[in-house]
Amino acid sequence: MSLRTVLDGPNTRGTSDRFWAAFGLAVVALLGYPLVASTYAVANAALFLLYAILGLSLCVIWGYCGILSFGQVAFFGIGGYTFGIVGINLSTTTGTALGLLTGVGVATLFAFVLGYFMFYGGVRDVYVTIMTLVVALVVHTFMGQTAGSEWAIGEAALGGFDGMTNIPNLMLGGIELIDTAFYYVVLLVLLGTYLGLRALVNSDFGRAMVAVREDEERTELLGYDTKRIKLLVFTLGGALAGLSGVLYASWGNYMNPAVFGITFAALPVVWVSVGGRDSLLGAIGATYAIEWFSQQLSITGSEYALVVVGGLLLVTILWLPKGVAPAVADWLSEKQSSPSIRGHEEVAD
Amino acid sequence: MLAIEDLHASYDSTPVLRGVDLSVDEGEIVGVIGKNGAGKTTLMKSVIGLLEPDSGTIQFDGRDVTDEPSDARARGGMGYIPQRRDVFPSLTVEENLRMGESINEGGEARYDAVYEYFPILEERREQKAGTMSGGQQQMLAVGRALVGSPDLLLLDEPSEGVQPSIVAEMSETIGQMSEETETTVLFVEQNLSVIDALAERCYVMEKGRIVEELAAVEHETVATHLAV
Amino acid sequence: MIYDTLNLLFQFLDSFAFIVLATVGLAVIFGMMGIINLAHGEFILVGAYGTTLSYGAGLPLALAMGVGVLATTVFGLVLERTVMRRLYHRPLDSMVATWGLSLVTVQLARIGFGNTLSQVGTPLGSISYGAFSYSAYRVVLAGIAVAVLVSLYWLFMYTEFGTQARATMEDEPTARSMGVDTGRIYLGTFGLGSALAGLTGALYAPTITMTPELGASFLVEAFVTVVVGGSSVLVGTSLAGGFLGVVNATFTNLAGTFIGQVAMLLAAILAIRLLPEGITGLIDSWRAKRAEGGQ
Amino acid sequence: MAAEPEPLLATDALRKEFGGLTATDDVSLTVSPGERRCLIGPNGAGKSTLLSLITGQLDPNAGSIRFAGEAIDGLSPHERIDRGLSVKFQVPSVYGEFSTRENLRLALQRRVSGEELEDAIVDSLSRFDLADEEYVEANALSHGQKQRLEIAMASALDPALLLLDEPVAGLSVEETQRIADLLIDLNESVGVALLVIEHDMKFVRALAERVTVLHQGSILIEGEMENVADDPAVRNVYLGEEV
Amino acid sequence: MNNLFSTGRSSTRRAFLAAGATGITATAGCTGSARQDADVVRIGVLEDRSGGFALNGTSKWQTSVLAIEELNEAGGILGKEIELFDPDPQSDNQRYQELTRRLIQREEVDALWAGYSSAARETIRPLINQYEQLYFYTTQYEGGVCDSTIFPVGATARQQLGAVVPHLIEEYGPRIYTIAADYNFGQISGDWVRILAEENGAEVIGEEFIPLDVSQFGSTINRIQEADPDFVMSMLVGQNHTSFYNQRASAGLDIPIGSSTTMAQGYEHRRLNPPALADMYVGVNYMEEVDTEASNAFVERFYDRWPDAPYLNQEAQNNYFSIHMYAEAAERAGTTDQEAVIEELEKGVEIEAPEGTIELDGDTHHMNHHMRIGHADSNHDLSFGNEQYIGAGFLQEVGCSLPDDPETTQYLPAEVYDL
Repeated sequence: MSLRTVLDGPNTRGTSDRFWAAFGLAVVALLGYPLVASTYAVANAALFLLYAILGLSLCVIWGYCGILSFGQVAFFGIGGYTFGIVGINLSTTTGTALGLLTGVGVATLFAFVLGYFMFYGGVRDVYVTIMTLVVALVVHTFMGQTAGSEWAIGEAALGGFDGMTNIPNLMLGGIELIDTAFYYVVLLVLLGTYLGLRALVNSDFGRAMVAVREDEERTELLGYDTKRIKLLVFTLGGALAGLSGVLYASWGNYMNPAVFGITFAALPVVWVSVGGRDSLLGAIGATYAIEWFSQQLSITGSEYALVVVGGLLLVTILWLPKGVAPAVADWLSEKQSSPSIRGHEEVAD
Repeated sequence: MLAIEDLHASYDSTPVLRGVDLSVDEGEIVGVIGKNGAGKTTLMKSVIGLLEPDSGTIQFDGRDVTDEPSDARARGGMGYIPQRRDVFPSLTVEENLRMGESINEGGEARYDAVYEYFPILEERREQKAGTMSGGQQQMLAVGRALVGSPDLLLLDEPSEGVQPSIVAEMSETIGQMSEETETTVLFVEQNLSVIDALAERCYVMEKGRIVEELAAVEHETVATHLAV
Repeated sequence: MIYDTLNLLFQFLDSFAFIVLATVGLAVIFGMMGIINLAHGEFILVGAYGTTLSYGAGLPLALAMGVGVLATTVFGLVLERTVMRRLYHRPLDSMVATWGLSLVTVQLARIGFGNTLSQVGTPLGSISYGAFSYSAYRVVLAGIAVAVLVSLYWLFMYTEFGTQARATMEDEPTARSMGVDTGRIYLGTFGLGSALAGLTGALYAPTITMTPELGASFLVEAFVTVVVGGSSVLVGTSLAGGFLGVVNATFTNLAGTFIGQVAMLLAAILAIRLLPEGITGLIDSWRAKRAEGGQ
Repeated sequence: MAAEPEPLLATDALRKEFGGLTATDDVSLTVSPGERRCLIGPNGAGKSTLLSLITGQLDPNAGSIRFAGEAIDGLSPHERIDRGLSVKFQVPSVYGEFSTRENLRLALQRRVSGEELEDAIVDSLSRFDLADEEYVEANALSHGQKQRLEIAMASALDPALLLLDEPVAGLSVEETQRIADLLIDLNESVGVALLVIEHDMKFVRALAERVTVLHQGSILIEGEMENVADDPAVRNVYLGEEV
Repeated sequence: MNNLFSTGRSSTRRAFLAAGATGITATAGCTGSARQDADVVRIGVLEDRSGGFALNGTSKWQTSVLAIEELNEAGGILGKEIELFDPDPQSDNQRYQELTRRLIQREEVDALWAGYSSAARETIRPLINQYEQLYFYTTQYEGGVCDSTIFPVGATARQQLGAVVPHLIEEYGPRIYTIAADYNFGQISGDWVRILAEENGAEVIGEEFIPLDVSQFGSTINRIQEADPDFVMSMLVGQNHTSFYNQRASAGLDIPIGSSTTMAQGYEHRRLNPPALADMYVGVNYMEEVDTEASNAFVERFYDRWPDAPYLNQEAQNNYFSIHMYAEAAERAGTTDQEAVIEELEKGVEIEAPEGTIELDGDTHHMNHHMRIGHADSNHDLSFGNEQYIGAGFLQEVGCSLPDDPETTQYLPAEVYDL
């Protein structure tokens, strides 16, 4: 019960016993998936799950703190590249573990610096959005021209437009994480991230975060240092995106500047807005569903694949502006015909 | 000229008007008084059409305008002077006035008359409206509505934040103008002197309803309603 | 020496024209109606394709450009009626929606017209000076960029539409209560923004490669300029265009294309940091100070 | 003068201009610890601007502010709140999508946590008579309930000075009385100083120990209610008529 | 149907049939998979049909389909029908990774053709090496890849530039200005220009690397004019860079240009308005305009199958001959087991391609190509000349010998030459 008091609260939708039962079932299903699926399907699922961490990183800063970063991929890419640099140079178990730490660390630091620069410099609202996008594009331009041999750090060549190759797999306790092992690690990291973020958004700090989203000025007048809150949340988002990037680099053993490009930069925004920006589970679900769906479309080889993806996006924003998960939650609570007074269940439990 | 029947309106599902009935005859100057929060501004917004009523009807000049958008109502002859000197701050005085031309489509633009009522506006024609004092902005807001020679002038708390001397001057000007051009005026106010100077007839509003109609201004009654 | 200066001048004109023309359409739409149009590049695409296709069908170039502009205007007006009007003053939602629109447009252009169109040649020949020469057409483009800014200034400052549009931008409900059909103003402004994007596409059609992705090459400059420029469409765009053009031309001239590009982006980031309200904000506060001093 | 205790709040010649408008014109105002002060004046007299200058939401063009013995110029709003200021806005600005409980919690968690926080919430709910609305979304509260909730939130910070902008605007006579009683109780039980902007003269009479009249951005007169109300200049600007 | 190959394939195929079938079940591929459908040969083709590289990728996909249809019509490989897996990677490198995994792990393809850009190749190279997948990369590229399961069958920079640079030095003079795309391909190509210049007593007097997203070339043109070279070597890449040629013409820059990247891939001579490419020389192993019997017959078959196709590019030819070359090797190996096929390929295969009869160099996995210099005049009319048969020299020099020494490396000219 005490765990539930930490995880449940007014800032997350699913708080009933039934929700947790369904959640548990879903986790069991995901844990059991490698037993029934092919190696390929498992590796593929691992990719979607690691993308979901990137989705969560945006969800927490946009959905819960009201900051739309269009540049989450910058932290993702920096995390991945840093992991690559360290991993290639020290291709050992401790080396890749160190790569994981530095990858996340550098991404976090970068987010912190950028966040400080913006929030303490009075950059606000949509200008934050465009600024983060521009930063991603600057990194994109920069990384695109690192083809020359002078752009190598130790053994690791940045590789310019062609990207960085031969990034080692993450290793844990001497075991190289590929396929199923990698899937389980990603799944556990995602699960941990999700539960951790749930606990965070329902904590005192999380309430303040949501208050900043709702009304920044009002919140400051309750004595909260809103700039600091925004900076911390933005930095956390950067750390999660960096973590996702490290996993990505380990998944494909490869990074290239396309991860900083506008096409990829748009993806987290798409996942989160389709899923529902203030729904963590929505973000995970939407990431998985959208990536799976667009991959299926590209497998068909149909020339209409991108038309369908773009069209869906347009339709979702126009008709479900709050996203799919909130719409589903509203629909479910309407069906239960109980007035949806959020937070009530917290005590009823 | 204006007849409102059983008007209900709300902001974000909080009911503000709870069944307002009132009527204004042609050429009349009618005041609606009430405390802050009584729903006066909401009433004005509903009349001009910036707020869609939940139910009830608004008849203007014999037509039902309940479903008309506000720009159509304005072109049909309603001149609206919003609360708090809502001029366009980065437009010049002249450009602000020009915005009033669309009111009462087909009517002649009366710059001369407006400049005559408010000479300061002619003096400051090129100045940006946002840089003028509160009183001057209020004159501009009134002038802007008058340019298009409206049939019905809607004034939302014209005295708010304006010096008493200017309030008096403006009340006088509006009264004079109404007489000269037979313009009907509906205004909401809580300043006693404006009510005194202008209103031929008064409605008292409380909590979204008209609670009393006063044939002439009964000073003491009005004062109690304003609860000063 | 004189030739070097001329080189720098031409490069500045080139950058300035490109930045201004890439931006105006976006700036009008963003500044006036709060829509961040990530499909801006695709509006340019429509203009460029309209021009190239009608030139290919035998129209003279000037007329073909007219067709390009017209096609984009119609494209914009249709979108305004169907999609955009639901997104006014929802900049973040508009960003996601227009991204979807961009994907759809690019791919439909590919399905409809293939991976490329055969190209219109650049007209007007070149200007020679010393060992150097510069495309005359590109100098003309700079002239057109200035002309576009001047006509927009005239349109917004001295016409009824302009006054109404500015009033609507400032305070939509009050403008509406003054009898302005703000729905039509929005439609008109969006049409204008689309037409300008179409014009950019038409003008650059003879100089860039005709592929469905061509819009992307305008997008970065356009967004950076809008942000650096700040809220005032005209003043912001011209000054930011000038500022970024100088940075770009100087660094490109000194150190090559890559440094020029990076310098421009870094300058933009610094500008946003130092002037959160954009150049317009700087101008406003300067004006306010001067007004105070004058009193 | 020397005998008087150091004021809790002292503004010195605060001036704020917007374009050509001078909203506050060299306002020097002092509030003593534990005092109940009302700030009255017609709409547009600069009362709300003055409040925003005190909270730090606006920067003055000139002048300075001292609070609890320190200069607080240049501090951001949250730093001023930390020093013992608290504010309730003119328009109720509770968090509409949060429940009453969550709104209160957000304010109370600044001070207390754990069990104590639970108790404080319950306490606050009953003190401001909002217990039945505990789980109601703030958007669905009545105007009076919102006003009470916001006063509850502002006082939850345990401030030395509570700034209230029109706390009874749009409330019924009974509700107004209730708020007055609440505020007096608060003032007497914990000694919080009150600076209240209000139009409702009945309320002002019931609450204020001293009254400051602001007009055209400057202080017209300051004193006890009875004296102020009889002042001809006040009657002139406030009621807009010669007496 | 034109008999493309010199060996009497159809007569020998049946003889291999029985042995081949058992061979497959015994070795069951490098992936150690349980599911190997013995009745079909599974070929994966990842070529861009949407996104930025669709212009180049589409005809690669088309000739792949054509080659497979031809093979199937003639009875398949080892008597088994070829099944094609051809999702669209949409010019998106992330998609390349996902789809390559799918084709290797789930579809268990016997051979894979994938990617236009070097970046796409590099994206999937770790997977190819990890799963030891037989992979053909057909684009002309910077060269140097020495991986045991990869066959880069396009012409290398060394081959293309080796054809065109010496010719231009002879024709116009020794002062060269290089402009190239700012990434591996461009920089390595730039290195090759310098190496070739030195070998031929010429000199590179200026060099500029241009980011791929640049489409405005005013300053570049000024710099070239300032340096006043005898000719320009252009290794510009992609649609943004294509704008250079129009801008060059309108600025009146009439210095001849040599290239390894124009015309043969993106058919700029058809798309751009003359005289954008006036006096452009490009080193190619194939263009559809090459006027030989084999080429003309190939072009005819191609447009019969794809009447709406805008162009048949150099890389498409490479896809076409390499699929036939694979079939040939599998026939000879008597199995589609990848190790066996690679072993067979490494013995060296000679094949009659549309560009002419060419050989695979077993040591380096590269092709010896017929290199020609295509020249566009001011009307963009093409002529070809100076045909040479150039081998994969560089990798032999650095000692890439995959059958003896399996490795996964990309050698750079800087490691060998003093630059």
